[in-house]
Amino acid sequence: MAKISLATIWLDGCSGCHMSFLDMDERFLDLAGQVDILFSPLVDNKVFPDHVDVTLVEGAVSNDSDKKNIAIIRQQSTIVVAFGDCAITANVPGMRNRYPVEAVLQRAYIENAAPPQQRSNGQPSKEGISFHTVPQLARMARPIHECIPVDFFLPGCPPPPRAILYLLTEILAGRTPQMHGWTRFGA
Amino acid sequence: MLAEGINPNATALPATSPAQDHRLRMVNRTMQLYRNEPHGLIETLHTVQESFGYLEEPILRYVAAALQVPLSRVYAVATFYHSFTLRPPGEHTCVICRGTACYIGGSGQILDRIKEKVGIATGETTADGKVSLLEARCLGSCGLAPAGVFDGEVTGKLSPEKVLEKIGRWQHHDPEH
Amino acid sequence: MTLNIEDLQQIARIEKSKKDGFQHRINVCLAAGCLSCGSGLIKEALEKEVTRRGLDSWCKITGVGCLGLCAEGPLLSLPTSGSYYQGVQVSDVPEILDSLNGSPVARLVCPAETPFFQRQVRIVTENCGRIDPERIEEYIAEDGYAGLYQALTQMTPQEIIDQVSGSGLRGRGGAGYPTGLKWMSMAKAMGSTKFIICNGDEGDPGAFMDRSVLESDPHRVIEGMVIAGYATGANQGFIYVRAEYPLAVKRLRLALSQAERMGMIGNNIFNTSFHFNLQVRLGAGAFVCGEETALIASIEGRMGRPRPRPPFPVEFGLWDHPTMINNVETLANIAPIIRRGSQWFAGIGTEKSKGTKVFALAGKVVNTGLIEIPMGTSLRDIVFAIGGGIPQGGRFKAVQTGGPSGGCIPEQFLDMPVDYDSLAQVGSIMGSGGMIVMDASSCMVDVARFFMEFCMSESCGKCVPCRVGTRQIYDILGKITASRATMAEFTMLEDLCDLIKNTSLCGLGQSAPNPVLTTLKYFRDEYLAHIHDRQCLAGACKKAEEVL
Amino acid sequence: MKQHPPKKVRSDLNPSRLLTFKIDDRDVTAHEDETILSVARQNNIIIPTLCHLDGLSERGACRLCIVEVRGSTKLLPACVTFPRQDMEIITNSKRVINYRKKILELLFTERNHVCSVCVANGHCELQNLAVELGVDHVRYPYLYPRHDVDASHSRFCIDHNRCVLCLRCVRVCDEIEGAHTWDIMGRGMTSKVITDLNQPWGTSETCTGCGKCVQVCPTGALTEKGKSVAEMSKRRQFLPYLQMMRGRQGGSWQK
Repeated sequence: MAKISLATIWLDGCSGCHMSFLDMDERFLDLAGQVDILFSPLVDNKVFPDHVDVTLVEGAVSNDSDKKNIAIIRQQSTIVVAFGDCAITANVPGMRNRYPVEAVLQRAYIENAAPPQQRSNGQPSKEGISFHTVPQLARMARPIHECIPVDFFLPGCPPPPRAILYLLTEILAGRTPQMHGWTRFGA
Repeated sequence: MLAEGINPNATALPATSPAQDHRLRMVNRTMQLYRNEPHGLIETLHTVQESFGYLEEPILRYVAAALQVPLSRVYAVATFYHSFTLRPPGEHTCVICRGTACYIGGSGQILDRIKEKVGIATGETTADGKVSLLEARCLGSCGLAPAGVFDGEVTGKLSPEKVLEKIGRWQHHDPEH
Repeated sequence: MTLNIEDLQQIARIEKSKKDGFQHRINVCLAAGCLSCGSGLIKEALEKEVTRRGLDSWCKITGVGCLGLCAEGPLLSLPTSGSYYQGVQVSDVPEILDSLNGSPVARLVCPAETPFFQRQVRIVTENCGRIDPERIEEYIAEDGYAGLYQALTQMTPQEIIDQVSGSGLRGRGGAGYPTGLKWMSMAKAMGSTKFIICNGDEGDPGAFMDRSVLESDPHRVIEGMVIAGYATGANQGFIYVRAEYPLAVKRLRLALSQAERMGMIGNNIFNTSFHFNLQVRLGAGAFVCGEETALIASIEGRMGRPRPRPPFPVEFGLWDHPTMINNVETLANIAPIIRRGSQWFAGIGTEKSKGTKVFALAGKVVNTGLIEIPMGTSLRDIVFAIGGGIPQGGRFKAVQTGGPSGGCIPEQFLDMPVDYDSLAQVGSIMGSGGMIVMDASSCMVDVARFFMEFCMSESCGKCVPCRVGTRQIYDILGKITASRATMAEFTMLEDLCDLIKNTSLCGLGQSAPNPVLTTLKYFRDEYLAHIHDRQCLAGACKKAEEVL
Repeated sequence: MKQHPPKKVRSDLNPSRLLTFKIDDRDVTAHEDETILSVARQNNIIIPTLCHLDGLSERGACRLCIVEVRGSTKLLPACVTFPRQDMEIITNSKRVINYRKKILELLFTERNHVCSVCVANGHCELQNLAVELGVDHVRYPYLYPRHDVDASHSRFCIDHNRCVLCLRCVRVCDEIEGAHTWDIMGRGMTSKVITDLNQPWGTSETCTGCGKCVQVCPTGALTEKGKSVAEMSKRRQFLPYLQMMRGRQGGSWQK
């Protein structure tokens, strides 16, 4: 059987799904014989390849860089899998969606940056957040299928290793994975 | 006078002024009309709103006890129906009709202009407490679209300019209006 | 006090001779439309001027109900000469009185030989604009309560139901259920306590027929209810009216106390053993309370949330007793049917839709106002002949009937007869009778969005498809009008409409997608233009700034 | 909500009729006053439900239990529909399953259901329904409304972000506990369950603190304090018993 090319990526997520992927233990070795991982946080490749057969996308689409990337991923992958709850429901990254971006940033990077007593004047800084070097946060973190068409959904936070393995095995065998009963939201 | 047979644990109202007594009498009268039965709730709330201008929390407690309706049910009814308001209204009220004919006739633009010029959206009151803006579903004055109600008086064939002028006069103490 | 037929006739005679004693009569429209143009002041001025000139016994000023042509208010009618005045101002008063013996004031004359007046057939509104709604005597003088007398003293309940069935009258509130059948099942319902409810919760935006009838001729509705009570074995009635209609409420309450005083309601009506009590109940601003089970909940003092049917209210209604709910206009048809017989009524209208229908004509049409026409009149006649066409040379685009549960009917169906079945065939409904005309300047997607906003904020929130689905549809329509939607969202729109239509709990939810479905069907190109070409064909929608 | 029609007292004078009809092509027999849902369950035919709970009055509102009847395009909620003789009921057609999925997806979009950080994770009826109906993603856009968490009660907590407005809490409080502390304010999307005059739960004068509302809540909206993610499981087997003991079939809470 010809090897398939695989890419994995994480957008706005905690990398927990990738940890679960690694949790396949020795089964990972079997898998390695059947797939080429061309691009992943786990391998050293900085540029998304021109073409991959399967891409697992972890995380929600949360900033302008994610938006660009997800479009490239869709264009250059035959199969896109929404990998884990953040990619499917926006999950924890989506919990900020109820608040304006400015309020979220203020809270995270200014109010909580140092305990109040350690701040010079005990007041939050009035300087805003600069986006010169980091991507601009979108108004909301969104599930990836709201941005691009997605072929398969693998829910779970994280999806259990056996569900990941099942999905890849079915794809390798050219079958359509039936995820029913393998995992669930928040698993 | 409280009707007989009401809940003995009825929450006492705060000390009332003579004017408030009168308003309370109106409320009691409506409740008695329905023999203090729960089905008089909506009519009673209408009377409360007419007499007090809005549904004050102490009155809601009082009505709940008198009609023997659970507190949460009273609150549920008060918020289910759009005629009732839980916030004190401004000195003047401007109701813009959003019925179909008025919408086609441009009531949306009127609301937009009020928001732009006066700075209040539907359900809001100006900071000086002078003017409240409300929307009506349909005043039934479709023949005169777009229509509105200014302090209880229905006026038809409105334009944003007419409405803004009226509100402006309210805000600036024009004695004639 | 209990009257007999002689008393009734006596009252009518006195009233008529009083009327005939005046050389001239001027009727001033005091329905809400004209009142808001200042007709109250005009009536006052007329009365003052008449007294000042010492003409009190020569000219009679009467405040009457709706004259119909609301667009040209304030309206006066001069029954003695048969002419109408429009757009009257207080300053015109002396001139009007001066001209009573001569030729009418030309600049105020409202041409009465127009189709607007001549094409109408008035049954429900026969007294509107002709009698003072605040005086029961005037109603009696127009054969008022004669139908009730006849029903109570000469007919059995079954005979009345047979008359109503034979007339072919169908419910005027929307769905068009045969009234006779409803009365029959109510008469058969088990129970010693039964209720009749008059549904005057006219919540459709763009409809004001019921308001006009209640304001202009409240006794007719009361008479219809008492007859209904006798025919079906109910002794208690409720008239549920929107709180937004204070004038209608006031006149109804007045009419009730008059009817009570004369013994048309209460105990031993017309010396028979029949009792009937009637109360007015106020709505509080909830469209969903037009739904029967929600209306019942509201009268019981609860939130107006519908419950699943069956069981239907005729079995389990108000306080679990059999309850029959009829619309204002339906009940207003009853007395004439009893008086003149079912055959007369069945001779008007089309094969399956009998009688007349009152429409509130509004929107982009010259003669906005209240009209009553025989069933089967074509849309073209309504809009162009009676309505006078589109103002300012505009181009007709669609007519919306049935309010938020109805649909938009395009030009190609203009020659369609207006009856229950034809309207249903093109995806709309008769509804309670709102008819909004739209011209080329209205964007149909925006219109659909307007109605969806209505359904969303009027959804009671009980069942999931209506509560959340209307919001999702509204969001998509908002995106389309802002030219930001994709084809995927367009597909989702159709899918959601289908979901809500098929799975919602009550009629409001099930019909909520109708405005979207009909515009999708007849004005699909407008939707697609917003999506593909990012433009609004009607030029009505503002384009949102491109988002990242 | 009242039971319509109220259950008749069965006696020799008033025997209940037995009906035979079909559910999913199986012949079944039932009394005329049993709902389609209850007959289906007796015959091990699973119909998903959310607002229904044994021991509480029916509401017919979540629309997940809709079924098809052969010869009719109308869909009927199984929890409040009574069978007729020779009716052919289909509980698992593609059509109803698709509708159920969509309704469930709408529910997920309505509030902020973040299973991974929910105390009821693994014990949640909404989550289980997603598994049961094979919902692995939600096609409609999430609405992300802003809702509060009320932790003012000494033992319990309500997170409106997880509420599905099934109103089990309202019904149990009225029908079983008899306190009617809960009700639902507003309408449409702005509906919210409240205690007393929409005040913090901890300040409610009518709440007895019995905790039945917490036990009947299908999701993690009503929870006990001190429970961490996935620790909140509910017990509600007492309900039919209490309903029987209180001798009030259906209760008086109305819609």
